[in-house]
Amino acid sequence: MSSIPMEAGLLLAGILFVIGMVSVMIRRNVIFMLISVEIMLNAAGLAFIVAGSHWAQPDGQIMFIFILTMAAAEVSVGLALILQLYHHLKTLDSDAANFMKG
Amino acid sequence: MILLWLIVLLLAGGLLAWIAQRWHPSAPRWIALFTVLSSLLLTMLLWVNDGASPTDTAWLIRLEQPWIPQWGVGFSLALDGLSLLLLLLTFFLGLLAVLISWREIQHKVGFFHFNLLWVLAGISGVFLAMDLFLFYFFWEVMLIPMYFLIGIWGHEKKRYAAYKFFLFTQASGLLMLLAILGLYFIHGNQTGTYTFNYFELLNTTLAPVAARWLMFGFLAAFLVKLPVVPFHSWLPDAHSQAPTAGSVILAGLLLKTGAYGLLRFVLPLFPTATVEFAPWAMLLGVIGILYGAILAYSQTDLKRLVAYTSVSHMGFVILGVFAFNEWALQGVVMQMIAHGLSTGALFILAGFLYERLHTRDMNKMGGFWTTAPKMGVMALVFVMASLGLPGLGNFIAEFLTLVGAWQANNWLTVFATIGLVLATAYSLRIMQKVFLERNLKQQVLPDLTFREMLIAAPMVVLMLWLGLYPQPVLDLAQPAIKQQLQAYTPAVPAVTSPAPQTAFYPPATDSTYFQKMKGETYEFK
Amino acid sequence: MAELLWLIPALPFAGALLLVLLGSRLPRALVTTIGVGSVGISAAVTLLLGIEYLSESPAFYHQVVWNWFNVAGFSPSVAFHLDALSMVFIFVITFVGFLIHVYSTEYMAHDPDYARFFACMNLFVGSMLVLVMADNLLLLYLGWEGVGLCSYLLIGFWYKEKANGYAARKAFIITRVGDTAMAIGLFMLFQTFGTLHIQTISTEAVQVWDTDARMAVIIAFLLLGGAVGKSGQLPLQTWLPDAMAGPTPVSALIHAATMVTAGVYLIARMHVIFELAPGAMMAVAVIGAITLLLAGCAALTQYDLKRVLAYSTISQIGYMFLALGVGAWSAGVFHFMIHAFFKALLFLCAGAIILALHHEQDMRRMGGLQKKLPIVFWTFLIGAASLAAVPLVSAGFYSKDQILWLQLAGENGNIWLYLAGLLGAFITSIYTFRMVFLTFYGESKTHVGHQPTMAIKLPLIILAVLSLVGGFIELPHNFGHVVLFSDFLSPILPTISVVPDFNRYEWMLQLLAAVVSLSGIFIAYLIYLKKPDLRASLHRSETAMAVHRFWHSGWGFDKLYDTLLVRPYVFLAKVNKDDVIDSFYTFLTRLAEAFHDLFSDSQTGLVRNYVMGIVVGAIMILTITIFL
Amino acid sequence: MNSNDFLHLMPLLILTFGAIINMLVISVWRNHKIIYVITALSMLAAFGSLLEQRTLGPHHIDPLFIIDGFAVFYMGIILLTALLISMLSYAYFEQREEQKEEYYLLLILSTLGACVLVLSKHFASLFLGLEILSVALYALIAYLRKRERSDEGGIKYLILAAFSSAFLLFGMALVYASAGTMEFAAIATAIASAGGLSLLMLTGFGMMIVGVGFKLGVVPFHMWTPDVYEGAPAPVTAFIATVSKGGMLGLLIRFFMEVDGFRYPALVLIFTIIAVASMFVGNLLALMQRNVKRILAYSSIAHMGYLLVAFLAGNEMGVQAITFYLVAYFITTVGAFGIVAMLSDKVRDAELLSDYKGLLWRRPWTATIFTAMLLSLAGIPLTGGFVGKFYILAAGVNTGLWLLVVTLIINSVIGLYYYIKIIAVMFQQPDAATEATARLRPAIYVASMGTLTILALLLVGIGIYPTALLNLIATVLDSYSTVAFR
Amino acid sequence: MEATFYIAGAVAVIATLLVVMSYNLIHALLYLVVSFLAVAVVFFTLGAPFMAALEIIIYAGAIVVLIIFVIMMLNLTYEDVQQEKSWLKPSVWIGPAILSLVLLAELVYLVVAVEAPGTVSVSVEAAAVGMALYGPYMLGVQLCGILLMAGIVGAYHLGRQKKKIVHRFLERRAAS
Repeated sequence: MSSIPMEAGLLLAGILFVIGMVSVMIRRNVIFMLISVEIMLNAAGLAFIVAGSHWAQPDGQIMFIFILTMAAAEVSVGLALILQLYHHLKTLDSDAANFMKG
Repeated sequence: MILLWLIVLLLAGGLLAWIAQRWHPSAPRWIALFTVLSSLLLTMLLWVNDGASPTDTAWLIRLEQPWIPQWGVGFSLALDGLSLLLLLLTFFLGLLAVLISWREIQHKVGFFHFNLLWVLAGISGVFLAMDLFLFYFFWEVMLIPMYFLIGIWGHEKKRYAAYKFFLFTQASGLLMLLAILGLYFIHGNQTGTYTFNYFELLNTTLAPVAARWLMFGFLAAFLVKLPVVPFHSWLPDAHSQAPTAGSVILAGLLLKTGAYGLLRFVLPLFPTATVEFAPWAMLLGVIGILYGAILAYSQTDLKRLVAYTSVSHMGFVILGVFAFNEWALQGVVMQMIAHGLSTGALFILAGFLYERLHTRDMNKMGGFWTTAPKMGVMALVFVMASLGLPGLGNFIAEFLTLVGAWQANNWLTVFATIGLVLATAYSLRIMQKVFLERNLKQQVLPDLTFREMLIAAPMVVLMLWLGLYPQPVLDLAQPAIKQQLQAYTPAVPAVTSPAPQTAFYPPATDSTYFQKMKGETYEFK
Repeated sequence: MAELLWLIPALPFAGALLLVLLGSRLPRALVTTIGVGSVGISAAVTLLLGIEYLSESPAFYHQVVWNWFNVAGFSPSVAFHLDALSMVFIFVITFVGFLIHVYSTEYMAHDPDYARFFACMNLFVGSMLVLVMADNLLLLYLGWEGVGLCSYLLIGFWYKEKANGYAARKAFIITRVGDTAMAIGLFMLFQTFGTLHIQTISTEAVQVWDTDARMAVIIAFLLLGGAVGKSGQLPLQTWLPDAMAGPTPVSALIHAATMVTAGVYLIARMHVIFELAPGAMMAVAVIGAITLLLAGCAALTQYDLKRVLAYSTISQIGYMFLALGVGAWSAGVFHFMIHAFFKALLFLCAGAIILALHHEQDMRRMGGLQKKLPIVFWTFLIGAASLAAVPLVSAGFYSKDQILWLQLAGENGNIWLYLAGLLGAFITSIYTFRMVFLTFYGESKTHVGHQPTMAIKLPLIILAVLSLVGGFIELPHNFGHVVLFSDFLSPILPTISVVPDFNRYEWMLQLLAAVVSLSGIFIAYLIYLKKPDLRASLHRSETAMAVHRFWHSGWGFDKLYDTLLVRPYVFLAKVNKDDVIDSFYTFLTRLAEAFHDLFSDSQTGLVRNYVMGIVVGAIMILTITIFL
Repeated sequence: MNSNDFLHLMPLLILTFGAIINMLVISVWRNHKIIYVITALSMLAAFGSLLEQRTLGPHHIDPLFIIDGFAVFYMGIILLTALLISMLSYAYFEQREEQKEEYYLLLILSTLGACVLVLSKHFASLFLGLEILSVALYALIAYLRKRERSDEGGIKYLILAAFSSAFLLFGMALVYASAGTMEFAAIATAIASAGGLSLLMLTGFGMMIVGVGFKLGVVPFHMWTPDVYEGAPAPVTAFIATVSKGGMLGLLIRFFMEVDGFRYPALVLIFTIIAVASMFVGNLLALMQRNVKRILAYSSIAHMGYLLVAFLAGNEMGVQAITFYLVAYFITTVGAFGIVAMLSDKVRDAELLSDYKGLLWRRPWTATIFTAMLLSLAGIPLTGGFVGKFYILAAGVNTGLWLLVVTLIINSVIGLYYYIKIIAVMFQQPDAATEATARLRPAIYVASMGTLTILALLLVGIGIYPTALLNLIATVLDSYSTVAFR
Repeated sequence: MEATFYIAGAVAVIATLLVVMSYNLIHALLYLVVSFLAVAVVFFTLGAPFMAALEIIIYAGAIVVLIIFVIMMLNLTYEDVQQEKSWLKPSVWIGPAILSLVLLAELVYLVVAVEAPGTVSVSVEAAAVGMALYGPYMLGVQLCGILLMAGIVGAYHLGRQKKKIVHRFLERRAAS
């Protein structure tokens, strides 16, 4: 159909990935962190799609589906945990959860 | 098989002693006593039966059992004169250690004797193992119970001392393990058979560089154990903090494993590398002799003082080992035994004093001769042994070592000999501070009891025996030593020039080794 | 009889062993019996052997008791060798030793450690006998160190006094310095000959070495080191004066008659080596000369009776060294024997005085004892005469004269050595009679408590007689020409050849010696008895007092060694008490702990930081992939 | 899919089946004991089905799975460890009020994930296995909901694991982009045909290492370990330390061997740095630590470093060394955490050093077992840890990895310090007050003591007579492994 | 088509940046939806229309909605937005941003440095995906099921609530 260079796709994925990464690092709100991780996973999925379309194989897309599944499972457990944490700490501040260190 | 049973006996005795505490508080003592005594008797039996009949090899008994065949590890034990001597020493001192703890150790008696017996088992294993893997195995096995002995029943800084001891020996031991592995692979690549067997590995030919590094690996373990000066710092702490039995075993036996390792492994395995390294090793020995002596002189803690004397005395061992001749090596063997006895005795003495005074500080002692003359006499003998008085075992050892060392290196021997003067200084200090002078605090020191005499008197007798008639010991060790030295003996046997005989002089058993040339020193190749 | 050789040292050893084991439980009488008896029997055996030796006159007796050990051809035996030289020594040791033992029974009568004393004394006698009878140098070394040990034990006998212990340690350590040199000498001997058997070495040395061979010289010097240490010669003499801390019989036996002359014995015994090393011989003589002068001067200034005698001993051994140094072997040994008699006598007398004066040793508080202790006075006088070499009547005159004469007339003679000896003789007679005058004349200052009884008197008298007549076995050839003693020794020790030109001057020299000796006595008489003003004026002179103090301190050797060796050593030891090397390992642990703290701080417990850690890791990995 | 495939996947099927039954039973009747029995039985059955596999030989289920000797052995140890952990968990959870039943469900699921990991030969199965393991672990770590630390550990692990999974995925995508396939063997062929690693591929590998390194808990991806170890319930900690890491390691070995990563200096360098850093950082972190769980966490970092030494040795010997070491390490870790679990009370886990003061005199047998475990971790003879460490050293020496080997030795010494520190604490005089009050029910106590005793005996057994295990490893791994050795 | 890719890509990047930078959770989520939609467009341009649909349905639909539910449960207020603002100080984000830029630079370098590969972009139809999914990847799908089961069981266990959560703001107000 079209000729989009693979680098462009991978670059886009890379940029999204890095943005998500920054976000994980700078955010203290746990939900934001979770969202950022989703961005990163999405970026990885994008990379798979790019690669898959490059090789004209369905495998990339299948990996994306798996990633999707995993993201869903992860988000559900993650949110449950966040609720639990909020229950204990009355805050979403991840820095507050540092009983364990050293 | 008897060798295996010897070790098993000790291990089993240890377990039994531990369990036996449930039955009766002093049951462990009796079990331990009985176990060690029977080991001693068994070994003596070995001496009587096998020691007297010299065969063509130096080995009296050998045992080979497969253990981990995949790696070429065998459970191989062997006994030669050297091992036999050290076993005798082990069990003798072990016996004393049991006796000495009779009253000193009052809590956790069972566990104490368990550890004691397992240390002895480990040490026996070290002296018997003829498979490098097994050797390393025992080498490590003896550390743990020793660690417990120091760490549980020691004095005030016991934990620090126990850590230090364990870390030093373990670190050095691992380096040896590395060298063992290197040797294993080099030998395997050469011959195609991968084995840890000592006898097989003896046939390895090594490139000079490899030999050097492997030798350093082995030396690391042995020099730390010995200990040689820059690596000695674990010893004063461990010795002074350990309970008396622990100190006796540490000084009397554990240090000897280092010397034994040098004789058994370093010399025959790396004949070229050792010759290269010999001057440095001897230098280390001399530094040890002098440095240990100076430190010993300054100590006020009696056990610490004695510990540093060990550093000094063990300097003679490395000096002698790296002289590569029979005199020196015989001296080293004698030194191992004599030092085991004399230093053990001094520690026992310190133990007696500690039991009475609850201090090891010599500044708080003095003038005990008046109330405890027997102890004084014993102490005198021990102290004199420590300073190398002729007539006692240490003299023979030191003299032979020095005679041998002289053939190898004159100047270093001169400095080593100066060590004798320093030895006098620190040894007499013990007498002076503890037994002489005025008893300022008016402490009444009970004299030795019967049990204590039973411990001390045999040591005196043995020391005198070693000093006046050491021939049995020397004979026993001789074939073994010859064997260790094989690689160093010049290929062509020295020309036998009969010593000039005069009518009445005793037959010249004296050396035929020497080329008697005017003003020319004999150089050892 | 030769089979009984081993008994001579064995008996005292057995005595010592018995006393150590049972000492405290035995009654005093039994202790006395064992202690004195063992030496007595030993002396008797010696006597029998001596008679047999004289009648049979073999080269030597030899007995192997057992083979000590054998290592690769190095096989010293516990074996005894008895020849004329040893004979002289064991005779002196057993007999003088016996007398002193007898004397001690009274001297030490009230000491609580009576048994210990005799145990040590017996041990000493045994060791000393081993020393002189050993057929190899290693056994000799055993005896050598054994006597050192006994010396240590006996100097520090009254151990409660800190100073005594200090003196004992000093003696042991300083002599050990010499022993170390000797030990190295033994290594070299062994290296060369493959044996330490004395006779073998003696016969082979001449074959192996030329005169002045480097090895021979070095060995000779090293042996000399041992001799110097044991015999209290320069520079290792400082222990001997302090050794007077021991009981007086000990001083008499060990630090006058026997042990300190072990050096003389060693040099005489190894004379073959020394003859091959003229340099070392010269050194022996020079050391002897200097020592005899220095010690003489020091003796002049001492107040402690025993210290005077101690310095005098050093000085007299200096004479023996002088003799040995010029090759006058038998003269040296002769002087040893005579010296043993009179010095033991003097010490025993001093002991009697000290005992009488309640352990007062300061001569300034003595005086006027001539009347109160007549026997002691007369015997002391005889001893003093012998020491001062009063011509004709005293044995000391003959022995010392022989030495002086051979300094000039001997083939290695040297006028400077002679003059030193002569000056020494002069000083000797001054301090000897200073002692006599201060102690026995003048007014009495201290109450006399204890009158000597038979056990003290008898040894004194016997020794006095010997000090008088002992000299007659060896008389100068212009004066009776008796050469019994040198003849006796001649198979063992080479006789010295005399430059014939000197023979006609011999009587002049003897006269000179006599005059010097007598003038010394006269001067002492003037200063210490006749003209107290003279003494007082000396005391007022600043220079004289400075010299006095300097001499009194034994030429400052103690101080010198103290600042040069002892203090630095002790300082070094104290500074390094906690072992600098240990601090390196402590540093390692500190380092590990510091790293632990560092890493531990990185574990903040904050997820953000952990994420950052992962990112850093990722960057690291990508960087590596880029650059590699 | 044919019946043969099913036969080979039997362990996984059994586990799935067990999980489903558990779920059904829970919905009908919540009973701790029954659930426990079902779990243990299903694990046992799964393990039993493995024994059958021995005779079957390597089997490919394209494209996702491979069942060969290597996989079987690793599955075997994973299953056995999981079984042991479930046995210890029973005692642990019995005294806690939390709903216990889901725990076993999750345990089975994550075990299943670990099994999938070691079976996989494709990125998809790798990823799925990893995620099953992880997702179940999130819940397991935070299982004790009343405990703040448990939650904290869970959320930390979740965010970090997802984060690192993203890296892994991105890396896989890059590799895929470069190679055009996600099968390990095909990737190897692609590399071979391309005549080397393209930069893109290398980048992909690099990013995958982040994900793998995180699971293994090696420096610098190690920071989660102490917190999660501390926060998680003791049996779960044991699970993380053993099953989770073991599964990942098995996968790493397979993948690396397949693509022969040792040929690429960049990868070797990366792993070398990671290994050295892990050993030092792990041990130094543990050095003065006073919390036993954290000590064990830090020590696990170091142990992963040790394992990487053998991994880098890379040949057959290296793999066998890793395998042996893993077995010893599994036994030791399970034993150690088992003891922690056993000494824990309702309120908190026994994790402070002071909890162990005088243990040798209070509970001699427990303390002896713990001592054996610690000595094994330290690599002292008479224990399996020694033989394992010896093997690793041998592998390292054989390949000539001197830097790594020397680092290992230095670190063994550092490590020794904190292990014997714990031992030293155990033989101090106990305070009178520290006597444990609440005791387990006798039956449970005996059961867990029995488990621990068996573990200790096993440990000493392979320490003294390792021949049998060595043989087993050699035959299982060699006879029908498809893992290609250099 | 190419232009669509680049425009959609730019939108995705910008929207994602806004997600990162916004203080309000809900706003951020909305931007996230935008980002997901943009990525879906990218998928479409890359010839994966089925995936584009899934992206919208699951990511933008399910997951984001799930998060919004939770946010609603937590009852966040203006105060939280302020707090979020205070947390996002430059001192907080500069370090990570630099790190990320380094990483990005490296990634860009590594990706671009690749020797130019073919730039074909063939549409892989849903059917092909389905065939693969239920062919070779069948077991993978099963594993997905197990994965979801783990997720559900975990979420169920952790999410069970016995007590009503009271927001600390309300708590404080009640206290005063």
